[in-house]
Amino acid sequence: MNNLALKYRQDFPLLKQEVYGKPLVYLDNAATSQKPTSVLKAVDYYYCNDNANIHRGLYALSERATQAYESVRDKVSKFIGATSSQEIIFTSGTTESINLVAHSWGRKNLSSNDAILLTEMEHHSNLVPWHLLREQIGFQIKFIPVTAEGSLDLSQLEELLKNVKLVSLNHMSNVLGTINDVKKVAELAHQAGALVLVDGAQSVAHMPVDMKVLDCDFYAFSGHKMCAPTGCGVLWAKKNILEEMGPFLGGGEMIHQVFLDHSTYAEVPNRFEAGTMNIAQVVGLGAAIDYLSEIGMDKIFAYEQYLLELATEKLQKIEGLSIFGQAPHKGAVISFLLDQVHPHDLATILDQEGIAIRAGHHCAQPLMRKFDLISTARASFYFYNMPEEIDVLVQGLEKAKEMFAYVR
Amino acid sequence: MNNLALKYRQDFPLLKQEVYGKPLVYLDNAATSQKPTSVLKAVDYYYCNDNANIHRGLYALSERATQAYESVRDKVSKFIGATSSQEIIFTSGTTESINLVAHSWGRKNLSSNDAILLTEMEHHSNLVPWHLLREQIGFQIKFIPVTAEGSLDLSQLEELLKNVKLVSLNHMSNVLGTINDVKKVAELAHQAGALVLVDGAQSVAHMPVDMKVLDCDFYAFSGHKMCAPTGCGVLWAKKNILEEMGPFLGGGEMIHQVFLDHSTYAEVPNRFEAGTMNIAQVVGLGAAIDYLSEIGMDKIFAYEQYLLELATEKLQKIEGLSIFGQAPHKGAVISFLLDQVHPHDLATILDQEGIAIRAGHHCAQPLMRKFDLISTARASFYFYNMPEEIDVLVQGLEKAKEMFAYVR
Amino acid sequence: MLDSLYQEIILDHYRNPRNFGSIENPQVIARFDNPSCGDEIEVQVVLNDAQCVCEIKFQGRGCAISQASASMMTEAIQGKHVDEVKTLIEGFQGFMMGQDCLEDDFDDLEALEGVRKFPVRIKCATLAWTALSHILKEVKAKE
Amino acid sequence: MLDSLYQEIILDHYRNPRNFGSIENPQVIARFDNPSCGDEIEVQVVLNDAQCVCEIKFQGRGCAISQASASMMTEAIQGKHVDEVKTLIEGFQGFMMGQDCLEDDFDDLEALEGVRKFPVRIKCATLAWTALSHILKEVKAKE
Ligand SMILES: Cc1ncc(COP(=O)(O)O)c(C=O)c1O
Ligand SMILES: Cc1ncc(COP(=O)(O)O)c(C=O)c1O
Repeated sequence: MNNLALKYRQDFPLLKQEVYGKPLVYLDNAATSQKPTSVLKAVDYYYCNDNANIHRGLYALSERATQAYESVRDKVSKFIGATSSQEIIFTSGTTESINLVAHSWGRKNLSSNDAILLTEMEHHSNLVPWHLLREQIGFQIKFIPVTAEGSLDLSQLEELLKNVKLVSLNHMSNVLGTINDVKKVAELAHQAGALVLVDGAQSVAHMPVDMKVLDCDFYAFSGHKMCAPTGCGVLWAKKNILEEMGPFLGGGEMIHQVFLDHSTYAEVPNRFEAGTMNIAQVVGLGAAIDYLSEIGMDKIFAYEQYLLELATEKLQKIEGLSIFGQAPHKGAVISFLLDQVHPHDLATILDQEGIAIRAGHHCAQPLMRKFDLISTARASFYFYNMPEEIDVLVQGLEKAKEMFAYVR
Repeated sequence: MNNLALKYRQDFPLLKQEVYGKPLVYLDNAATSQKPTSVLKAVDYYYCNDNANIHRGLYALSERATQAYESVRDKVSKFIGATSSQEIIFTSGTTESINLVAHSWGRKNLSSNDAILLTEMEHHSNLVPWHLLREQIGFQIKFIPVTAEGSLDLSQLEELLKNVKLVSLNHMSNVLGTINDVKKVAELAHQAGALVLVDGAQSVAHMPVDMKVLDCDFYAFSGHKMCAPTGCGVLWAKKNILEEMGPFLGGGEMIHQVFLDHSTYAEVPNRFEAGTMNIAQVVGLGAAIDYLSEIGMDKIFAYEQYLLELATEKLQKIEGLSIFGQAPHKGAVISFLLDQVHPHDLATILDQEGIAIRAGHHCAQPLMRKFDLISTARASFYFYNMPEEIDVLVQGLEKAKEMFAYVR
Repeated sequence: MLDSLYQEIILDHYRNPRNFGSIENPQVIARFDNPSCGDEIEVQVVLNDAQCVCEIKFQGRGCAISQASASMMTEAIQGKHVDEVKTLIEGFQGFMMGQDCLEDDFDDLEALEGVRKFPVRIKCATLAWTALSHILKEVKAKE
Repeated sequence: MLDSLYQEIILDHYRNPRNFGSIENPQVIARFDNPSCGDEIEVQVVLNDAQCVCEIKFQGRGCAISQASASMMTEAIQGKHVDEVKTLIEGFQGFMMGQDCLEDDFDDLEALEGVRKFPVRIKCATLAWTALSHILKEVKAKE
């Protein structure tokens, strides 16, 4: 196995620090990723050289800023295999991307007789926007069930798809690690006349994705989980669908003409980008895509699969530890429970060892409730994690076990 | 006059560049501001030391990130004289802030029998969100007229306020430079039972503002116009009003509990901050506030008034030049027309001299239309602009006049 | 630092929580959860005619800190008049915020001092106390 | 660089636009605006039975580049068959994008070569041409 961390870890200044005198072991990558120097430099370069408001400026700076921003549309388009860069809409993140679809597509296309289909493993970002919209227009929300091992139960999918206008599901679960068969869901959904929105928050950062292969209709993801700055994200959608959608936020740049009492709107994609955009963050996203592409998403996926296997094997050996999420096709996210040690206590104890893991409901309360859990501990990996860090984690877990040894 | 540029200009790396071999003269500050080193460093420091997802992390990094983010809420609160930091909601910018009010307050409180009152000088960001909302729930939109000199005509305000539930107006016009008497409008509006939203995109960066003095109900502004990164902004609102408002975007962090088929929502301000926020940009906003506060907003305002006077005087001496916007109380924004030279041609010619001005409708088409204009040229100043740059502008304008001398 | 957080006495309360469960005929019940982690606690109380706590129980799921703090709390307020309870709640909340004025009544609770060095865990320690303060409010409202 | 943009011939067309105004009985009209600046242009055309342009006028407001380009365009297509017009439009658009294949018909239009060095101004130069291409589409649709 090609140890990517050996080569690339040094690009991440934050990872060099110590916490409580111990080297930082950052295992909360499903929450957010760290940033390589090249991304920080690209943002800095932008601010120190090209910063200006875009699109309407008739001077050199503004031209350069516009060029810097728009060129990232092309980069994103190529990175995810879109048909055209006009299918790329910049947003503040996955959450805004999904809300955009709910407002602009949902409000127009859903009515009280329709249903949408989600899954039991969705992140709150793919639940709450639909709850909010339903309060206003009242449609049915159905759910693809999750099996005991943590996969989607697609056996009843055709039945479930009745009356459904939209299926919205995550590509990879941030709790279970499960990688869902989005292509198959899209096929069946399309046969039933439904569109498909994929929450790619956890996937784009960790594996190659290709819109032409997946053949979904909307795809949402965040920059901050894929080495890019906070405050940026993407909504991809098929152009013909975007063209039929009304605006989301109103403001500058998304208009064609504004009168006192009404407005007409710009073409796609500008129609969906209101006001001064997150220009520098988009520039950073471009640099992140360059960085990841140079490593190769296939290599990243393969290396993380290796880390996942290794970690799973080692964790499973710890007595009293149970892994939540055992789907056959998984990304490098491991949720687990340690007998008698509450996940919060565990996180605090590990923190003292320099190890950053997450403990909680991971913004997926319905999934937790289904399995009668309130919280789990979660270790999630990125390509800059070293196999040795898994050993540090194991030692930390053993220590926690010891501390709580005689409990109850 | 205390020449602030002498002392502070050096803090802005971008301003040191040349354009077409001439020193850059950046006069498009109403579009966006440049960034001082301290802001860039704060963002960099955050990414290299504290970067993590906030609020839910039980480890050192996440605690530091949360602390870095939340401490800016206090800074903003003090900077604008809010009563409590819980009245500060972070957004992606003025545009999103206004859209938030339209969605969360407007949808709940406006119906087809109500009216809202805007002004003829609003930016598209304070027009289009209301157009979009009205398409859905149908209320009346009325306008405070603009006088020939470019002030608000408040003589009929009491009459206009009939039936009005919300007055929404900018504090300072990005076209005319007019600083509106928001305090007076708020007084009369409150007497008539209406709330007041102030678009502070142009004001917060250039003058001291105090929510307790203005006594409006909502105040919206952008980071990028006040030395902070792109992709961040603020909505301030009185706490009792926020508490009555439903959520805007749905997602992680803004919830209390999520069930498969419904959700309950977090307290203010978290209820309005969905998903992973623009953490690093908010940190940068904090550094920008520190930077501006150290200079002193009163000093910035005074120095810019000096620049405004000087520029107005010198521009008015140019034959064939007319200034659009002659209100007695103005910020340092000058829109103008030069006989026989179209603003676009002017901008291109000035660009060749290293001078960045804006030409166009400035996202205020209704205002332009009222005065039978399609576009104007606009020079807008910030505290880092030098008096000498006004002379360079004047020379550039003379050159443009010469080039177009014999036209028509 | 960890040792000061997970003192033996805290782990003991976590292992063997006192007054855990529910009262057959509770007079006042308050449920409270920590939205950032989902942990929840329910406190049940019976007061006598003199407005003194004559029975108190708690149940719920949570970390060692929240469970131990709840357990210690039930012991600390047993038999106390509601006014004393109010003082104790305020005292505890102040204690968590860094004040060192400790009353005699604190007993085991002093062991929670270590939590103060873990700001994100303070919410865990105060969870049961917040529920208790809701109970007091309800009692006051009924008066 | 500026001199190549604002050549005397361009300023001349801007000063004295040819075929400016409106036709009494226009056959086809197309209006087009540049949303990024608000400039707008209207082109009116009358074709004869042989599908040749026998009258063309334009009006609107805009910068020197858009007005001069429109003025030159009206001269260049005068009398031309719609198929030739189509070729000319494509030729001009290609020219703006950097192609150097110039047809003889370009005449004054060549003076717009300087615009190519100012990418943000290319939209100004092509404004009238886009309106004209809408006219062709309408003519085709009517056939
Ligand atoms: C008066 C006014 N309102 C609103 C805005 C919109 O601000 P933003 O584009 O940062 O959302 C601007 C700036 O362009 C403005 O000048
Ligand atoms: C599966 C999934 N969906 C959506 C989100 C929301 O992404 P963001 O917070 O960047 O908007 C996340 C990340 O937290 C996630 O893991």
